[in-house]
Amino acid sequence: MDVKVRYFASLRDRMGKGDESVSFDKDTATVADLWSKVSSEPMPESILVAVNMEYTDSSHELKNGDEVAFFPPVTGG
Amino acid sequence: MDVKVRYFASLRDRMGKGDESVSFDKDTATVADLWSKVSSEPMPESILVAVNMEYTDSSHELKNGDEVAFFPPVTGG
Amino acid sequence: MKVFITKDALDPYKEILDYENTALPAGKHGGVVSFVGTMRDFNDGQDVNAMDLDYYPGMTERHIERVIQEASDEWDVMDALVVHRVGKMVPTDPIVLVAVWSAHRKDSFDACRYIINYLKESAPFWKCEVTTSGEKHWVEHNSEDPGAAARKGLKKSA
Amino acid sequence: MKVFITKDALDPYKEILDYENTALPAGKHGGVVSFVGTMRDFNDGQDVNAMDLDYYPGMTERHIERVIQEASDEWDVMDALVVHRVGKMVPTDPIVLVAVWSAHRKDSFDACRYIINYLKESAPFWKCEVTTSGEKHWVEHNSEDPGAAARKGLKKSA
Repeated sequence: MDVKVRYFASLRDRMGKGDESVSFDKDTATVADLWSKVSSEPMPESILVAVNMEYTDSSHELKNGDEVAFFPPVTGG
Repeated sequence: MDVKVRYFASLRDRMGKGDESVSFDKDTATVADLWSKVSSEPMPESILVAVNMEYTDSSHELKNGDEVAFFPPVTGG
Repeated sequence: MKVFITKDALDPYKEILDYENTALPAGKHGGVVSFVGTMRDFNDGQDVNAMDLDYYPGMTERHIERVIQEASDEWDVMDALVVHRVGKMVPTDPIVLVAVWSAHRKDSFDACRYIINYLKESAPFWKCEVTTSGEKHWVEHNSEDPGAAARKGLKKSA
Repeated sequence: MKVFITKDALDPYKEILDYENTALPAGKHGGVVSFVGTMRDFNDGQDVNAMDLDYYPGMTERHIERVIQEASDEWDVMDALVVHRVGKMVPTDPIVLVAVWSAHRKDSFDACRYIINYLKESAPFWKCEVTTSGEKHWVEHNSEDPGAAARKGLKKSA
């Protein structure tokens, strides 16, 4: 299973990139599983997550081809 | 005592003029006195009056040089 | 603060920008709320093809200025602009512009709404409508809110 | 309805007029309420000389469109336009335009305020400020209303 991952704002700076592709060798994985693949640190309390551009949480079950975004709290425009 | 009189909107049409000067041979007169000089009809209930551009009523005592305006209820812009 | 009444065609957004560039300090206001009212081609279900708006030069401006002052006393207003068209106009013509600058959105919205409500309900203007059948008639009351003038406490002569 | 996010300089009133001329039927709307937000030269008491606004292409537009739809379900909205600038900008630059057309003033004001409140408090944008001392930092929360995102029920990951 492959997912596309995107980072925004300060998290993009911290990850050193704006996006990446992540492959799982199993067919099911949660957002929490994905985070532990992309970072060695625990997922910060404040980080928000969206799957396919809808807000969700770290228990969300991912599907092949999903776009997962991690970002800090929004500040508005 | 002289006052300037102004009419607006439908009242201008009814009076056949937009303004006129009215002279009194006494030193005191009210708005009601002025109306009876400019019209043979009783002053309509709905007519508003302003003296020197401030809303008032027909008992208002006029002074020499006052500008008195009669007009129908405002409709807004 | 500026109140301007004109018989000329109204270019509302040019008025906002001109005023902003000449009267307001740059970089200090957070935003501007504006209302632009346009002449509709109907009223009370009747087709209207022209309007002639009467006003009382001097008094109309004075009372609008007073209402802007009331709004500024009530809310945090940095500046406000009112431009109102009078005389003959046709549907789609802009009639009125109210713009309010403030450091705070909420204040701009509240003050702008207060001012336009006054203009539409109680300001010294008189509408004369010309219907498509050619009939000309003075509007008797404000169809949007006939009770507004009374509620604002305008005194009627006895 | 149109939502447009751009890195280019924003000419808010030209956007309103262009949209009005292309998307709206003439003579039917009573008026338009707009909010134009401008970059200020201070925030939280600190001088700011530039801002870099980040957003999530696709998601940001989708969520703004949804909020316009919410406003249209709640109020009598004829049409609405949102144009938002992103990327690098400096004080006095217009950042955001919200315009709402309606047959009724009250609805235009309420809907416009609802949409701009969402944009300013909860929309997926992230501010990076550059102070006059050259310091660059991501804004941690919206200084206007830090609790807004939480109140809107955005879920945090556990």
